[in-house]
Amino acid sequence: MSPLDLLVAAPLAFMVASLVVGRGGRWLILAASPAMLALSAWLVALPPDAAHLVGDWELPLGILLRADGVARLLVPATSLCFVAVGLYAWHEFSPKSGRETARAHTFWPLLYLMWGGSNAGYLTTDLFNLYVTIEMVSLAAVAMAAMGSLAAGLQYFLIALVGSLAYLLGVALLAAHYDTVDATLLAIHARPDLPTLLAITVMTAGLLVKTALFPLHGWLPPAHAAAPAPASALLSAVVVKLGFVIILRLWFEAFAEVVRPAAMHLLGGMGALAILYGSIQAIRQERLKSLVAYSTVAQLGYLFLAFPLISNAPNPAEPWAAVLVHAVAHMLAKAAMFLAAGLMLKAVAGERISDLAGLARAMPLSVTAFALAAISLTGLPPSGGFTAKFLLLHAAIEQGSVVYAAVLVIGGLLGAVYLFRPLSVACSGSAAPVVKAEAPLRVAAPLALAALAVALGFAGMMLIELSSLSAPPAAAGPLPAEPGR
Amino acid sequence: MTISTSLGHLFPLTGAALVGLGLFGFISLRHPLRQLLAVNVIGAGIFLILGGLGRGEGVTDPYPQALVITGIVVSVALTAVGAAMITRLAEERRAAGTASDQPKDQGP
Amino acid sequence: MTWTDLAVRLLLFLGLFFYAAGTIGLLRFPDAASRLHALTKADNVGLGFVALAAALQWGSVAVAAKIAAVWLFAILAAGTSAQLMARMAKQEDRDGS
Amino acid sequence: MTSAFELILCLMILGTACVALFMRDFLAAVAFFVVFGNLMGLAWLTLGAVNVALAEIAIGAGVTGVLLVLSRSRLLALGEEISCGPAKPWLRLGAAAACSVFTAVLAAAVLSIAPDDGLAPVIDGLMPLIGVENPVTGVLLAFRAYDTLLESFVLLGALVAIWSLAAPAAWPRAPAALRMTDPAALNVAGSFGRLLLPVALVMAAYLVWVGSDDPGGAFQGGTVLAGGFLFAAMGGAIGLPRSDNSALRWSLVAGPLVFLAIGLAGAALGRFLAYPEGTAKALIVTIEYSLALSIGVTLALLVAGPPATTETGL
Repeated sequence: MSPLDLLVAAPLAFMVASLVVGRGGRWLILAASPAMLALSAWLVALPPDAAHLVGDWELPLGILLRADGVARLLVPATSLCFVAVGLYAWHEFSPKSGRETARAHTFWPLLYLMWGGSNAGYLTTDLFNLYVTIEMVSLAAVAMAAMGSLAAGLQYFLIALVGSLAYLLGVALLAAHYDTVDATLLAIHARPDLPTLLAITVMTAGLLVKTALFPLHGWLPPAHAAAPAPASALLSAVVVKLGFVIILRLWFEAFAEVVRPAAMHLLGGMGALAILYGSIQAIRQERLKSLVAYSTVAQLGYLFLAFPLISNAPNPAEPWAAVLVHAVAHMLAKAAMFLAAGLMLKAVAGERISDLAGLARAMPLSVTAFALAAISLTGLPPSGGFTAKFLLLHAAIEQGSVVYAAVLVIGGLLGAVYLFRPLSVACSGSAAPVVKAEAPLRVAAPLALAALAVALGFAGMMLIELSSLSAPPAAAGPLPAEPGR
Repeated sequence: MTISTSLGHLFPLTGAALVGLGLFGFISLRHPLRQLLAVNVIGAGIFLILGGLGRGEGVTDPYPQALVITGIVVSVALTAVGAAMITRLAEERRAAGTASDQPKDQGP
Repeated sequence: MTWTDLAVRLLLFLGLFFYAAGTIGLLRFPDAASRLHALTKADNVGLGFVALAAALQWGSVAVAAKIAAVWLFAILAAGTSAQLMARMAKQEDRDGS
Repeated sequence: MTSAFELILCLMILGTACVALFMRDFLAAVAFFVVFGNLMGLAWLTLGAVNVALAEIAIGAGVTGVLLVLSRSRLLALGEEISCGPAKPWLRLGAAAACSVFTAVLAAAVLSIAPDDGLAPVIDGLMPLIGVENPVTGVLLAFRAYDTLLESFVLLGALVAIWSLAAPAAWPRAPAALRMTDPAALNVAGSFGRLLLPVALVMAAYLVWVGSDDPGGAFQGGTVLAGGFLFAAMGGAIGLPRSDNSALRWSLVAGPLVFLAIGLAGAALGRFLAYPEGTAKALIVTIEYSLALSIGVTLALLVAGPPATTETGL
């Protein structure tokens, strides 16, 4: 037994169980949460080179599972998000006054499908296997988005479909060209010829659509803003990360020798534009959930801004750690923010930011959760977001990339502007609106996630150590990268 | 390029043309059900590229064959979800239309 | 060329002839009922000849039995769908007039 | 001779695809799509990929075609036109130009890859270890069984996703009935459906059984089963089950569950999804039968759609 298998098998088993149990399906989260957190901890504690072939079938035919730094950081973070969302959703997706709804019933198997799919995606090195995991995650994501707005869900579905086909086309070209689709083997064999370059291009384009990098972000704000709060949290925190991680695998592992610096700057430039555009759009939003959704567009930009910084760095381990810490911090903070926003909007029965007036007095814990998440998202110390953005800024200044450094600073300022607004409204006014008390579990879930996002800053060293398990080799010299101490 | 090598590429080239054709259909067609059909044409093209390039002396490599079968099953599952979403959306629009006679728009 | 080969070719030719006739009927006949008539009847005979040719070519009783089963089901399916389509066409005529 | 046939086949594939995409009448378009799928199946036969040909014709052409026709008639019943709706001319022109360039690049990339069966020798070398003869089954259920396991959950997840779309009042009822409304038509379809269902059962079992050594397998067998279910439902020979029916739930999860359990048993003995020596064939056949059952039921319900309040048929 190994957590590499169980982290995928367990959620799928819970999916089956929730379908068979029927009405009581929501109770399973109480068993799934500790089990998955324990498995995630086991994964982190595995020896550094832990990897094995499924069924012991050798490459190039078989499928390799591996616990690299990316997986060791993102799998536990994903599990934390799912646990918090699951506990939060426990009340929301339950039979209402004795009657069960389709939504309350199907949310649980979809949650487990998404959980198993994203874990499978982080752990495998096989590009075709990744295609299947992408579809597992997308399928659940589309269904969850459609719970809010069917129109936005359909738009998301069609775009995600073309994105996965573009990815599949790339996989087909690679499979025909190299007779393998394993990233570790492609890293050895890949040549910069037309089929390979075309494959990288279409795969990256397809994944960028799914990750909603500006200017391919159009589908994200409507879908993420309209969905029920737990679904929004999963969509914004977990789903978009899988596409990003696969791009990371393609560009820095499988095709590290093939990708040109100009392409890195193209992605970096798109990331920079995403930060500016997403932030400005977020400032202009009147509705709270749209603001948070546009903040996702902006925050995803940081992940791609890091690409040229990693490839140019004399010591890539530092920006590499930064991008992974940012992914983890954003995951926790964004999930917390959507959950807290869901509670706040439900309490005031509105959706506009102006509806929140005086809420800080009525629901101090939820507003605190929102504020803590905002601290991490804007990158204020001592949060995880701060660690990530500081490392990125450091790398940008070290390399003399004035533009990227400027975007990082401006993005932080704009982030402060758009996140300060709902908080200042919530703290304004003298009269506290009367709101119904929420179940403690629902209040605790976002608070815990947001607190974790902030506390990540204290665990910076540990995260950087973990990320170095899969850092790309230094561009400048043949020496393997050392974690930035 | 001799005639024989270009004929060896006949099926994958047809697949490439199908991908282009389907992509054009997806962009230029407005109705989602037609777009869904276009997506299926793109998928068939990709599978033909993959399978056609796995053609050896006499037999076709079982490895791409297995990938294609997996792909076909995934694509029918997605097509079914898409078709269900399209019909449900039409039902909702109809229900909203009888109530307010306005198409439902939930964008921000 | 052996006698079997000759027979197979003859049967294939006959099958194709009936298929062609069915297709021409489908294109040329004026209304739904006669089109269906051309399509199902001629094509089923055509398929029968092609199936016979295939069975002869293979020369095994087991394969011939399978081919016969295929032919039988093709006829059943064609008959059923023709019935359903004819009813639909009739319905539409009634609705139209 | 052979190449002339292949050339004509490819031209017909492209032609039918064009018609299917751009024909004004959507029903005719779907008819051409089904023809397109069958021609694709012929192409796979020409390539010697009988397994894929079966899957393409049954799933790619058959199930997808039924899905599209059914969606069309449901949309028409709701008064929605499935317009050909050409977008603005400049968009069309731009799209045509962009797609032509993309196709040219893709074609160039395809031409620079030499067709070969690179992994066939590797697979041939491994086949004796698992005791089945069909190499495609070997790849699907042994060497890359992990893909297939996850894929079976994609299929299950698709059905759950469709269920999640059900209107609040409809849960957990059965999907909108597929039975024909015209009594005479129902009679015709019913007698065929009653005949076909048992045949489909036998046929599915046969396809799965031969699948270990000859072309066939769980997906092909499952699709035949789904076809039998669907036709019987259209003819009113069987009704569609409610979504909370526990027998239905068990038959939906049977395949994925057995697959997962065997995989985990392998993990307990050594490696996830590894088959202990000598048991491979028995385990593969067990997985295939349970998968075929689940695939058949799942595909039929995927076509039927989400639970509905209305009882109207076709």
